[in-house]
Amino acid sequence: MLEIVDLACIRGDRRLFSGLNFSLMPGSLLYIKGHNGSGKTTLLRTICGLFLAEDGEIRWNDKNVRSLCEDYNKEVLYLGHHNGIKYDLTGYENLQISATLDGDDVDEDKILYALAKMGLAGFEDLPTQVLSQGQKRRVALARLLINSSKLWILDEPFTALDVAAVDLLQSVIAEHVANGGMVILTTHQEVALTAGQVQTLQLGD
Amino acid sequence: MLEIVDLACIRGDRRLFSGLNFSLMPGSLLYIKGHNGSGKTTLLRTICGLFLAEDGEIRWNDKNVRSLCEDYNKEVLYLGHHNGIKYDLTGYENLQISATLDGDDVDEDKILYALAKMGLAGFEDLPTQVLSQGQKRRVALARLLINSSKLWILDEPFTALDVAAVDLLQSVIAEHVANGGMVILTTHQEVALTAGQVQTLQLGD
Amino acid sequence: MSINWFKFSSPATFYPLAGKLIPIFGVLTALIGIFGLYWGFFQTPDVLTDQKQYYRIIFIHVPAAWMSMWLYVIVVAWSLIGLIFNARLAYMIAAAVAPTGAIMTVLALFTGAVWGKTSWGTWWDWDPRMTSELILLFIYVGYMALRSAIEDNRRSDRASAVLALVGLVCIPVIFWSVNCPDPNQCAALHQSSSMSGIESNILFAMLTMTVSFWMYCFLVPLMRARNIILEREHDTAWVTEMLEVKK
Amino acid sequence: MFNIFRCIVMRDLTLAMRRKTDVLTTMFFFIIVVSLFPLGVGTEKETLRHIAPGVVWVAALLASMLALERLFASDYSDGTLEQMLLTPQPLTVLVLGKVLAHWLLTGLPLVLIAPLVGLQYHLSIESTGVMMLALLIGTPVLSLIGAIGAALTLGLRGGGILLSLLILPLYIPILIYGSGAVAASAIPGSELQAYFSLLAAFLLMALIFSPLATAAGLRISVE
Amino acid sequence: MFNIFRCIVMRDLTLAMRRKTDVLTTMFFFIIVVSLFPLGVGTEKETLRHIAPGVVWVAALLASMLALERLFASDYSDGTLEQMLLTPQPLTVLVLGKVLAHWLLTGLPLVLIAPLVGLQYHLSIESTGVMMLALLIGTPVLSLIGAIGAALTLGLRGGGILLSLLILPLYIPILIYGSGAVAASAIPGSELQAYFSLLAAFLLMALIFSPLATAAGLRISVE
Ligand code: HEM
Ligand SMILES: Nc1ncnc2c1ncn2[C@@H]1O[C@H](COP(=O)(O)OP(=O)(O)OP(=O)(O)O)[C@@H](O)[C@H]1O
Ligand SMILES: Nc1ncnc2c1ncn2[C@@H]1O[C@H](COP(=O)(O)OP(=O)(O)OP(=O)(O)O)[C@@H](O)[C@H]1O
Ligand SMILES: [Mg+2]
Ligand SMILES: [Mg+2]
Repeated sequence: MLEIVDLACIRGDRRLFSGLNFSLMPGSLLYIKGHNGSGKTTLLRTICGLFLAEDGEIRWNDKNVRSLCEDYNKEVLYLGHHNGIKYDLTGYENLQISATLDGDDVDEDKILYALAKMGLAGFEDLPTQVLSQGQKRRVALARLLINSSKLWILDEPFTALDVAAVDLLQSVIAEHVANGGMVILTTHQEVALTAGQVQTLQLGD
Repeated sequence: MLEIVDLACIRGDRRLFSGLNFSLMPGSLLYIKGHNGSGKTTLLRTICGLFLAEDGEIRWNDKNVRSLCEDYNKEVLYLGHHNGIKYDLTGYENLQISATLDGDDVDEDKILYALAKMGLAGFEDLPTQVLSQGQKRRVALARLLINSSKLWILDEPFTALDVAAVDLLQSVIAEHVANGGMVILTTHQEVALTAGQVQTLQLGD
Repeated sequence: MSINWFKFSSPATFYPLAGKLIPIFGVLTALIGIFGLYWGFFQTPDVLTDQKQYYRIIFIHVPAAWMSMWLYVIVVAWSLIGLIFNARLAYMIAAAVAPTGAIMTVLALFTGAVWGKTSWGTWWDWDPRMTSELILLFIYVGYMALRSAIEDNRRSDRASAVLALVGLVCIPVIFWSVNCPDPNQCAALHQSSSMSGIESNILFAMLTMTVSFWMYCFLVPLMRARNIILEREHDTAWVTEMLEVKK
Repeated sequence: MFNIFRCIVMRDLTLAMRRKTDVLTTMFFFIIVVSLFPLGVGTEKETLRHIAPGVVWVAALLASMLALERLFASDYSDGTLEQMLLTPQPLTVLVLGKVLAHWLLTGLPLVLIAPLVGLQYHLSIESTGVMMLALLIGTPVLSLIGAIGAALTLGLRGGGILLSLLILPLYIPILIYGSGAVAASAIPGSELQAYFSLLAAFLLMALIFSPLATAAGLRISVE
Repeated sequence: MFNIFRCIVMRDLTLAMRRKTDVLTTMFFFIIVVSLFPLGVGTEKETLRHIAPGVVWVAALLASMLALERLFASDYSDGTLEQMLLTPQPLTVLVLGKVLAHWLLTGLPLVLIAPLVGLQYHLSIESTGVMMLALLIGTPVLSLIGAIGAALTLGLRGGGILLSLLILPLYIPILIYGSGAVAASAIPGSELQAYFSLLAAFLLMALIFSPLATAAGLRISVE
C-alpha cells in the first residue's frame, strides 16, 4: 500500500501543493488531473523518488520509502515525458537491458512477444532512432509487459500514440489493476479508462 | 494555393508513400491521418521544405517552392514535435525574436496579448525553462497569434495541452481558416475540429 | 543556558540578526584596519634588506593569502552542514562567502605580483606557493561557475556543495604535489617560512591587518547573504511583511 | 537586413549573459590550459619563453574549438534552428550573426587576456603586443572555420570530439603564422608584416566562404 | 551484482561500437593535439624531447576531458539515466561500470598510441615504456575524477567548457607525477618507483571516493 502524508513540493519559488494526503490500495488506479503547470509531473517524480519533497512523507507498506531505498525501486516503474530508451540500440536490446537492470529474469521470447504485442513486429532489430515518435513511445511502453513491478507511475502515457495503441495500452493497464497492481497516471486525453470508476486527485484549481 | 504533385518520400530504406497528390485552397483545413510511423511527420517536413522529397513537386500558387525559396518561407509556419523556443529566454523574448526573424512588425502589446490569450499571463517574464511541459507548448503556440503566414503546418499541436488549451487552440485554428488561411495538421487525439467537415488524407493503411 | 540553534537556522531570524551584526563588523574592520596600516607604515623600519619601502605590501599580501585559504575551509564547512541537515541557510552562507574568498585570492596574487616585480624583477614565477594560490583561484572560479550555471536554486546549492567537498579532498593533494614535484627529494625539502626571524613590529602590524581582514570577511559575506535571502525568499510571508513595514 | 543581423547577435549575447559564466568560461579555460604546461614541462625561464607562442596558439585553438560545439547545438536540439531555416531571411546573414556573437564571447576575451599569459611566460612587451594583434586577426578565422565543422557535426553523438577532428587540421595555417609572428617578434629586426598580411588574407577568405558552407551544412544536418 | 556491472559495461561498449567513430576520435584528438605542438614550437630535437612529457600529459588530460562530457549526457537527455536511478541496483556499481567502459574507450587507446608519440618527439625506448605505464595508471584516475564533474554539470548549457573549469585543476597531481616520471626516466639512474607508487595511490583513492561523489552528483542533477 502506498501512502502519501502531508506532502509539499516547491519548484523554483512556487509552492505547487502542500498538505497532500492520499493512499492507494492494491488493485486500484489513481488518475491525477490538473491543468498545465499544476504540478502533476512534479508529484509523480516525487513519489518515485527522483524529486525531493520539501516536506511530508511517502510510505510504502507502512515504511518510509527513503529507508527502503532499492527495495522500493524494485516495486516501482516510472514512465515520464521522456521515453527512456537509447536511440542507438534496437528495441530488443533496450528491453533486454532494462530487464537486466530491473533484476527481472526474462527470456528472448518474452521480449519478442512484448514488442509484437505493442505492434512493433518487424521493427525489433532497427535502432529506435529511425522509428517515428509514436513507435518510440511504444518501445518504452513495452517495458510494462515484461516488468514485475507492483506500482506503475505513468506520466501522459498516451501522447504520440495512435488510436489502436491507446486502446491496447488501456487494456494493459486495466489488466494490471485487475491483477492487484496499482497505477498512478496523468493524461489530458479523454480515455475510456479514466471515465470509469477510478480514484481521481485534482491538483491546482 | 498549395499543390502536391506525385510526391514520394523515402526514409532509411522504407518508401513511406509515393504518387501522393492533393491540393489545398485558401480557407480550408487538411487533416492528415495515419497510424504511428505512417509518415505524417515526414510529409509535413517535406511540405515546408525541411526534408527533401525523393520525387515529385510542391507548388505554391503554381510555382515550384524550390524556386520561391524565402518568399515561400514567408507564407509558411511550421510547428513540429519540438517547441522551437529557447528555454533560457522568457516567453516574451522568444516571441519577439521569432517575430523579427519572420519579418513581422509586432509591438509589445500584441505579444503580451498573445501570451495572455494562451493563458500565460503572469508567466511572461519567466525563462521558459521553468514552465511545465504544457506551458512550454503554449508559448510555442502563441506564435500562431502574432504571425501573418497563410499556411500553418501543425504536427500534433494538441500534445501536452490541457482541455481548456485544446479548446482554445481549436478556435484559433478555426478562425484562421475562416479568414482564408490554410491549415495542415496531424493529431491522434479526437477533437471537435477534425470531426467536422474537413479534408482528410489517410497515410498508411 | 542553551541557545536554540534551530531558531537561528531559519532565514527569517537570521536576516535581522545579520542586519544588526553588519554595522559592528563594519566599524571593527575600519578601526582595526586603520590602526594596522598606521602601525605598518609608521612604526616599522623603512628598509628591509634590499626590498626598500615596497616590502610593506606584506601587510595586505599575507592577510589576503591567509584569508583566501581560510575562506575555502569555511565554504566547505557550511556546504557540509547544508548537505547533512538540508539547511537552506547554510548553503546561502556558503554562496555568500565564496566570492569574497575568490577576491582575497586575486588580491594575494596581485599584491604578490607587484611585490615580485619590485623585489625579484619579475611579475610572475612558477614558485610553488604562487602556483598553489593560482590553482586555488581556479578552484574558486570553478565553484562559482558551477553555481551560477545552474538555474534551479536547490540543485545549484547541493551540486556546488558536493564540488566543494571534492575540492577539500583534492586541494591538499594538489598543493602538496605542486610543492614537491620530485617525490624522491621531498623528504629533504625544508619548508622554511619567511616569518621566522621577522621583526616584531612588522609581525604586529601584519597580525593586526589579519584581524581586520577577518572582520571584513564577516562583513561582506553577511551583506551578500542578506541579499541572497531577500532574492530567494521574496514571496514568503515574512519578507512581504517586512518590506511593507519599511514602506 | 541589418535589423535581422542585430537581432541574432543580440539574441545570442542575451542568451550568454543569462548564464553569466558563459562569458568567462572560455577565458578561464584558456588560462588554465596555459597554466598547466609549466607544471608539466618545467619552469625554466628560457624553455617557457621558447614554447610560449606555440602553447598560446594551441590553447587558443582548443578554447575556440570547445566553445564551438555550442554554436548551433542548443538551437538544434530545441528546434529553434529549424525555425530559423524556415524564416524568410537569407541563412548566411543569420550564420554570420551567430558567428559574430560567438567571437565576441570567446575570441575577444582571449585577446584581452593575452597580456597575462605574456607575464606567465616571461614574454617581452613587444612580443605580447604582437601576440595580441595576431590573436585579434586570427581568432575570428578560427570561429568562422569552426562554424562549418559545427554545422556538419550537428546532432551527431560524440560531436565534440568529431568536430575537433574535422577542424583542427584546418586551423593549422593559423597556428603556423600566428605563432610564427610571435616567435619572430622575439628576434630583433625581423619583418612581421608578411605574417599579418597572410593572417588578414585568411580572414577575408573565411569571411566570404565560411557562411556559405556553414549554411549548406546546416540544411543538410537538419534534414 | 557482477551481472549488472557487466550489463552496463557491455551496453556502453555496444553503444560506442554502433558509431564506429566514437572509438577512434579520442585517439585522433590526442594525436592531433600532440602533432600541433611541433608546428607551433619549432622542431629542434632537444626542445621537443624536453617538452614531450608535458605535452603528452596535457594532451591526455584534454582528450580524456573532452570525451567525459558524453559520459552521462546522452543518458540524461533521453531519460535512460533517470531510469537507472530507479533500478533496484546500487548506483555506485552502475557508475563504476560506466566509468570502466569509458576508460576502455578513451583511456586505453591513449596508452596504446603512446609509442607513436614517443617517435614523434624522439624519446628513448625506456622513456616511452615509462610513459605507457604512467598513462596506464594515470588515465583511469582522470576518468574517475572527471566522472564527478560530468555528473555535476549534467544538462547545463556550456557543459563542456564548464566541466573543464571544474576538473582540470583537479587533474594537476596526475599531470605533475605523470610527466615527472617520464622526465625522470630520461635521466640515467633516477629512481622511478616513487612516481608510480604515488600514481597508484591516487588511483586507489579515486576508486574509493569518486563513485560515491558521482552517484551523489547524479541524484542532484536528475532532480
Ligand atoms: C603572485 C605572487 C605571489 C603569490 C600568489 C603569493 C602567495 C602567498 C601565499 C599563499 C602566502 C601564505 C602562505 C603561508 O602562510 O604559508 C604568502 C605569504 C607570504 N609571501 Fe607571498 N605570494 C606571492 C609573491 C610573493 C613575493 C614576491 C614575496 C616576497 C618577495 C612574497 C613573500 C611572502 C611572505 C614573506 C609571506 C608571509 C610569510 C609566511 O607565512 O611564510 N610573496 N604568499
Ligand atoms: N531519421 C530517420 N531515418 C530513417 N527512417 C526514419 C527516420 N525517421 C523516421 N523514419 C521512418 O519513417 C517512418 C515514418 O516516420 P514519421 O515520423 O514520418 O511517422 P509519423 O506518421 O509522424 O508517426 P507518429 O504518429 O508516430 O509521429 C517510420 O516508420 C520510421 O521508421
Ligand atoms: N526546473 C524547474 N524549475 C522551476 N520551476 C519549475 C521547474 N519545472 C517545473 N516548474 C514549475 O512547476 C510547475 C509545475 O510543473 P509540472 O511539470 O509538475 O506541471 P504539470 O502538471 O506536469 O504540467 P503539464 O500538464 O503541462 O505537464 C510549473 O508551473 C512550472 O512553472
Ligand atoms: Mg507534466
Ligand atoms: Mg510524427
